[in-house]
Amino acid sequence: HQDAAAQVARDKAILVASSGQINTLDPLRSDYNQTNVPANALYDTLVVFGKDNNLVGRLAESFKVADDGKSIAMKLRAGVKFHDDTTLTAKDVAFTLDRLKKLGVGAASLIEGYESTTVNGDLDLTINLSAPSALFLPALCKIYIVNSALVTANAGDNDGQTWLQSHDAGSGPYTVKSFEGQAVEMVRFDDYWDADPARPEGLVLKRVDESATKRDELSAGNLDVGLFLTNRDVVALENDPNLTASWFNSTLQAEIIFNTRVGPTADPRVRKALRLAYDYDGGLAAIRLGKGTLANGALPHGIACRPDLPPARRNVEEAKKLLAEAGQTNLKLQLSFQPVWEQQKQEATLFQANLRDIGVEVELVPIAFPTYLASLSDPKTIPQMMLLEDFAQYPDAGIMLMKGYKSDAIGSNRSGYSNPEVDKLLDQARVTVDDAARCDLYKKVQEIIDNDSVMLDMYTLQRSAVYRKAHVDGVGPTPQVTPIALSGLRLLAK
Amino acid sequence: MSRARSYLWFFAKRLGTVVFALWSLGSLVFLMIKVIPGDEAQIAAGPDASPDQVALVRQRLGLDASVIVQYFRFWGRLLHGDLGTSITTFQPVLLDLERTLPSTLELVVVAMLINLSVSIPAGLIAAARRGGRTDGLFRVLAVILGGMPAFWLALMLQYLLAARYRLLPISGQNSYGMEPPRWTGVPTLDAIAAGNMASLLDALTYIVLPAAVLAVLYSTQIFRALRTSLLGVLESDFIMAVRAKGATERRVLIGHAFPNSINPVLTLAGTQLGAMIGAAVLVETVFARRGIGTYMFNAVAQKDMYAVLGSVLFIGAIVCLINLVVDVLQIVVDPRIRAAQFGRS
Amino acid sequence: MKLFTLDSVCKSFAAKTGNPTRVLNDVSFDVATGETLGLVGESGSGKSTIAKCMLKLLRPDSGSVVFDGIDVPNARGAELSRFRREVQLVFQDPYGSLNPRMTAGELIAEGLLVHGLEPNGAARRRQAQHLMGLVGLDPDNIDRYPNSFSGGQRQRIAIARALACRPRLLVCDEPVAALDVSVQAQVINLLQDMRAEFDLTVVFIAHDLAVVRHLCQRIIVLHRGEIVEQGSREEIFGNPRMPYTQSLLAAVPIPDPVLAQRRRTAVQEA
Amino acid sequence: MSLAPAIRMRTPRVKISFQGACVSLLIALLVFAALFGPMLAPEAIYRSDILSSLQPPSAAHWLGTDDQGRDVLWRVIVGTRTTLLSAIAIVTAYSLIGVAVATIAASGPRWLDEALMRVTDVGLSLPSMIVALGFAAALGPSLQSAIIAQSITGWPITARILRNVMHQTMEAPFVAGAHVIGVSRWRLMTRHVLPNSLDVLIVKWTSDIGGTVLILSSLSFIGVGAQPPSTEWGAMIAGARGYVSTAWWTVLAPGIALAITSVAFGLLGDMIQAWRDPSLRESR
Amino acid sequence: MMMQPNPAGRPAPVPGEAPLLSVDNLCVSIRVDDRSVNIVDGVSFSIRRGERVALVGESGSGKSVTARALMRLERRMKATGSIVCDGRDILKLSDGEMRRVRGGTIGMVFQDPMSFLDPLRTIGDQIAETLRIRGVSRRDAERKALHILDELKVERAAERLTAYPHEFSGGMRQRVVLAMALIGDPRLLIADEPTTALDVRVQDQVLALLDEISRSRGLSVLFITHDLGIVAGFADRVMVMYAGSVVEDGDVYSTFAAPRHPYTRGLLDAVPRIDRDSDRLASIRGTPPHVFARPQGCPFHPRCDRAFERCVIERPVLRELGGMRVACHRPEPEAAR
Ligand SMILES: Nc1ncnc2c1ncn2[C@@H]1O[C@H](COP(=O)(O)OP(=O)(O)OP(=O)(O)O)[C@@H](O)[C@H]1O
Ligand SMILES: Nc1ncnc2c1ncn2[C@@H]1O[C@H](COP(=O)(O)OP(=O)(O)OP(=O)(O)O)[C@@H](O)[C@H]1O
Ligand SMILES: [Mg+2]
Ligand SMILES: [Mg+2]
Repeated sequence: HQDAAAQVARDKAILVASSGQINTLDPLRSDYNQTNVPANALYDTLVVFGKDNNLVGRLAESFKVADDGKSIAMKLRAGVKFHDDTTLTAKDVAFTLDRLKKLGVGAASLIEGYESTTVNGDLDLTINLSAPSALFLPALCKIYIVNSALVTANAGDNDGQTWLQSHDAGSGPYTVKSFEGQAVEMVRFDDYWDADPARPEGLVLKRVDESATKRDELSAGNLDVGLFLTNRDVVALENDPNLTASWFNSTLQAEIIFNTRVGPTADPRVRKALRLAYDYDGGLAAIRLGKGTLANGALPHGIACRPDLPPARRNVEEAKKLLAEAGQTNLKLQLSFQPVWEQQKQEATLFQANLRDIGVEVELVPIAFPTYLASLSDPKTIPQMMLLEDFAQYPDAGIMLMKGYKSDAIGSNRSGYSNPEVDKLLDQARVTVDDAARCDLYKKVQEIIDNDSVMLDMYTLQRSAVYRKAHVDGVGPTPQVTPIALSGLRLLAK
Repeated sequence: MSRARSYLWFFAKRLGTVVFALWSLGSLVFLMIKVIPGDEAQIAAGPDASPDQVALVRQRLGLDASVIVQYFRFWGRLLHGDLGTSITTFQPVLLDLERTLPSTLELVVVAMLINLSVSIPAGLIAAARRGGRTDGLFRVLAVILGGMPAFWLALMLQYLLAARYRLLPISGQNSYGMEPPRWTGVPTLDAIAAGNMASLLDALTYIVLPAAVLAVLYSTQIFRALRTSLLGVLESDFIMAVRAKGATERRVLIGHAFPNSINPVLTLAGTQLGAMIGAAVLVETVFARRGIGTYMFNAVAQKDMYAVLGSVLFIGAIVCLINLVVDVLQIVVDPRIRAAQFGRS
Repeated sequence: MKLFTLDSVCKSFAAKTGNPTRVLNDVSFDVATGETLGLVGESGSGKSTIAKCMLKLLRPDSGSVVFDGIDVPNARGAELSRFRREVQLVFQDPYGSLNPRMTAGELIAEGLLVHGLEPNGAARRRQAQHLMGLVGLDPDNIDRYPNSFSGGQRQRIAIARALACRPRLLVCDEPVAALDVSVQAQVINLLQDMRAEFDLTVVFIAHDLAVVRHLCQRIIVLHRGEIVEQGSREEIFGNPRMPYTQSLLAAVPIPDPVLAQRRRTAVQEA
Repeated sequence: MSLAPAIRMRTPRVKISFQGACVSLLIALLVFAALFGPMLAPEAIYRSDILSSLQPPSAAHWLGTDDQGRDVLWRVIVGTRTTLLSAIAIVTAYSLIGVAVATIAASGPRWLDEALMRVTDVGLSLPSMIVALGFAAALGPSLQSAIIAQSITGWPITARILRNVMHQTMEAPFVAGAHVIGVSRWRLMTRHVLPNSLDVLIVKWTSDIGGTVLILSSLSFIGVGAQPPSTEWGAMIAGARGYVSTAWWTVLAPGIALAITSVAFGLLGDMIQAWRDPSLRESR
Repeated sequence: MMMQPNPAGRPAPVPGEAPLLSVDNLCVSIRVDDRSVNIVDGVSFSIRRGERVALVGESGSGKSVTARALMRLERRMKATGSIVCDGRDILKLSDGEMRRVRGGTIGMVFQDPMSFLDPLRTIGDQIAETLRIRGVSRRDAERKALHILDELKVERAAERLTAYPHEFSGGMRQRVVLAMALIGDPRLLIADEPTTALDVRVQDQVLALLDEISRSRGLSVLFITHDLGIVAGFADRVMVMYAGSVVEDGDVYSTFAAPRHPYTRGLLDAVPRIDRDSDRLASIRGTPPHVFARPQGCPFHPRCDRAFERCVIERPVLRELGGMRVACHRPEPEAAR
């Protein structure tokens, strides 16, 4: 009978397998995808991006940016309950933002410029900024509101980071039952303000790194949803009658970032030549199995405010000519990559072969992500070329450009790119409240960047999810959660 | 010297060795971590953090102090039983270990049980039939299995037994809904504690393949050591004396040869336990089990210094403990060692 | 003339547990030039320990060991070198006492080499062959390794090796104990011949009293690290004074059934 | 005890001949592959040809192609050099360290011996895999750092074993004999003690190569050793891991090569041991 | 057969009584390189009830192998011929029956008592084991063990039962080994150099003990040694072995007085004597041959001063000669008596 009971529970649950270590459930770390995915099921945000990449309220019933751009007035939804049955108020919002500012880690980097929150009433508040910023409001889509009373009660000596690592203080549709690093087990919160009985009673997010294992578990029926499978495995599973393999557009972009400061890649002509060497179509077809769109510009498809640039193309002759012009013969370069990512490894090898065609020898240098991050603090230590998959925290051109290309964004400006003109345009955009005008500035910046060949943008990738046809519904991403939003999952009625 | 005092002296000496070992270990790892390129503060602050934020974090983690100061702080905390706090999970490392280690220990202990329950009978049979066909077969098997890369074997068996023929689960540690209430964090133990047979069976189906794969290499080693040791002992004079009393071969083997051969096997099994904890990472990655291997691997990858230090020290302590137990066992088994350590009994 | 003097030598070994055990207790004796001194005692009585102290293989806890004016425990440099040349040792175990990875020739000539007595390799080899002939080995076997020789032959190699440097004193620690009777007789005879040939002073350690009686002019009886009795062969065997010596002698079996029977009846009557 | 050596040597020769022939053949093949494989291999195995990836075994590619379209058989053959050379380098390096430590410990004063052995204890008390993981991470994940890590972690066992053997040897009467003859300390250690203690090391050196090959590939497998696109076997298996069910040849081939190598060297070690140590032979 | 007066008061031989042990043409061989080598090469002898026979010979002559063959303890060797003990042919017994003979009909004492005791078991355990194997209860077996240690004059025997071998001195250990052999009440005791590892004084005690016990129990003893002194004091009869065969067999008095085989003669002359001075020892030249290199013809001929052509070609058989048995083509002259 225990087996039977277990089977019943299993039928009412959805098991999701994802990749990578989940360090913490503390929504503070929503900048890491491994945390953002479960946090999205446990917490709510004030605003979210809607269908057309426009911001809509979630916990916020309404919001309005002041004309000077220095404050935002907000009214909260009434009757939202936290999991411990207390009601969400403006105090909780203030607490959440203050905590982030105080700790200064993780998602705090998204809301730079936050000054304070004025609580005007239970559901009424004003957020004050130190300077006008067009970047602030969209960032709120990644700020999960925590239960101030609960976190205060469990603050410990680090503002609740220890406690929140394995507990939740949210108002989301699920609440944490257990968390062991390799798996988060969640149960449905029945008092959720947006309750839906079709949500599964149990929701498990497991870490299974190996794509093949996920593939086998899915075919065996042990998993309901599989994320981060290699494209090859997903395509293989498309034939399984019990499974559905879905592809979603995303903001994930595969790219090779050049060091624009030192070495041969400091020369734009060399960078341009390298860009002309890669076999974009071959890579997309053979490695990504066609699941993506060739890149045209620095920012991934699916983001607003992109100029209409021509997609990158391979042109060996032109590349050789450019190299000759730059006086670079017998060029030897290093390409850093993270060998843990199967497909990136293949791309690295492919690029190596492509460059041989234009007479450039490439040494492949495996690198661990922390080492890479550390190298960014000084342009001189940035790898000559780094192969990465990068994605937008949320689909806003401003934040990506600001972090990625401004000369003072040390640490996140991964090419060491420094262009006064770009800096000026971006500063201007920051204080431009008018959306259209800001958009034009962003487009201009992107054109400059593309012309400078700061990176080799390969393609914007599709993300996939494979799930059990007869069991699961509602599999899909939202702009702030990829590859899928757990909160959207539903059980299919039998 | 009195008996009690020599016992005390024995343990004091062993303890001294253990402390020295742990100290050098900790210092070594500390040094190593400091050599690793990569900035802990940057990782703690997040990939998009601004330089100011990173500096703030650096200060809060005490990473702005000189290495020497950090070193002493580290030991100071350690003496208070604090292994430090992970910079990625914000958990006390001890807590993280408490979550991950039991699972590894379960794997290792089950593997050791499989190891011994296969290798010892095989060793005894081979020695009893030395030169015979069974002996030859066992030896060939031992050679071949001993050369198998564990991770490769794990992959192949996982594919064949689990993915292809679905005889065993593919990965993980429990089926959904079968988890026993968490008490020790060891599924099998917890199931036993909860008196839940179904859950125990479930946990066993999950552990048997990983443990068996982990056991293979080590059981061939024990088999060979036991066989060699037994053959040596069986050649020795006192065995002839036992035969001259009219003892059966069974009695000779089990009653006399085996106890006299156990010493090298004990020592080997002791070192193996330590090595198995290390090798568990291979099996854990293939079977997607939680465990100290994966934890350490992550910690190293994220330059989570205290997590690495803590795990290494903890594993070191466990290994030292195992060595101590092996020492004590040898003393229990062999009256000569007993006499050498504690004088006449 | 006194060649070797031991005076009040004491030696203890640290036991793993408990107090150190005293193995030599105030042992004093001299070895006169040209004599053959026998050292007898039961197993564990300290015979080998004395030999080791004499050869600077062990350092006595107290007391002095002097060889021909050399303070043995503290000798170094040229003095030590002379000591090492002039005092040699033959061991009991013919199997363990020869380095299995050196040929007979290398073994025998090693002393000549390390003391620089014969820098020329060919000459060394000739001398080794000469010595082999002297101790009754076939010089053609010079390039064979020890494990292809029998026990008695190895003991001959060991003796040749000891004699290579023309020592003045030879310490033999039970050199025949491991050998068969027939071979034992050969080695004893060889030792006697060599003693004459090389004009050696010999300290002969044994527990076989019959061999000692046969070989030694003066005998020291040891018991538990102390000298019980010492005297000439005639004194010890003809008229032992100490009860210990008497009991020792009485226990030695005599290969003559009639005498043995007579002795047994005497004991039964007593 | 007093068996003549002549007989001892004759006894086992017949017994091992078949096994011996197999092992010799295997070792010869491996050495050949390591020496000449990279020279004979087609250049194509170093570059990716995505379009012909994962082809099953055929006349053109006897063991099929991998995910980058490279010939698996050739990669396995070329990998012999990487794997074998690394393993030999590692074992040699730590054996040398071990010999040095053991010699110093055995010939030096007591306190030094004691201190060195305590340090060795520490080295022994940590699973080498864990240390290797740390070291490899410290120096960045690469074949070189895996080699360095293993060289550094391997020596304690060698040092301990050798030191114990040397101590035993030093107890042997022939050492005292050499001492009495006036042999210098240096000659004593190098001519008398070491040669009579090294047997165990030669055996260990050989059989350790097999074990080291396994550890090295394990490290590569979990991503801290050789990195793709290196032809190291463990890295090849790691890279092919996802294709166990769809393209079995990519995983099977390097795995079998690994197993064969470690078995061959293990057996070679056994043979040398049996040859050098008569006590292990059938007739005692 | 001419008999000496029986000074020790041993039971006189009963004429016509079947010997306790009779060995006929015993060969023990071992396979080396697919070739079979005889280590023991056609040995025949018998032992009467209550008789003590000494087996002497140089190292490697095959004494121990013979002794073990009597108990079928050499597992890798093949024995042919016949060994009839107490009416049963040992070589034809099943393994189960053989186990009953071991420790039951025949007891065995070994040379090095330390290496012949299991270091991990208490003395009491090991002595009692002989009986425990035969189904005797633990209590009874231990009582019997205690009794036998008392008989062997072990002081504080009760305490000693719980001690381990390493806590005993050499002489004590040898008594324990003796007790192990005697507790099963054997008819024949095979003692393989039981005193070689002991000091003379302890040897003396152990021999006296053995003498006393064998007499009181009427035991037959096969005593292996290479010490001719012990033979003279202990045995009724002596057999001399050389290179795997018995070369001389006779009662101690006649043999010691006038050995007929040159080898025996040589042995006796080579022994230095405690009771008289000698200038130079007579020695036998050469060394005993290795088992695998035994010469053709008489195995002793390369070392023999009396050898002539026939010795090189023909191997002498053991033949009756003046009340003794000798295997020599040209025996030493009989004693003029
Ligand atoms: N290195 C040592 N450490 C501890 N005890 C020792 C050591 N060497 C000798 N002894 C002890 O000293 C005592 C005397 O030993 P020694 O070897 O001198 O005796 P011996 O008279 O030569 O005996 P044997 O006749 O057996 O050779 C013995 O009890 C022995 O156990
Ligand atoms: N298991 C064996 N394998 C090969 N040869 C053996 C074996 N056992 C004994 N021998 C050989 O058989 C010969 C006779 O051995 P045995 O032990 O009977 O001699 P022994 O007369 O008892 O000598 P010792 O006086 O040394 O005890 C020896 O040369 C020995 O090397
Ligand atoms: Mg001695
Ligand atoms: Mg014998």
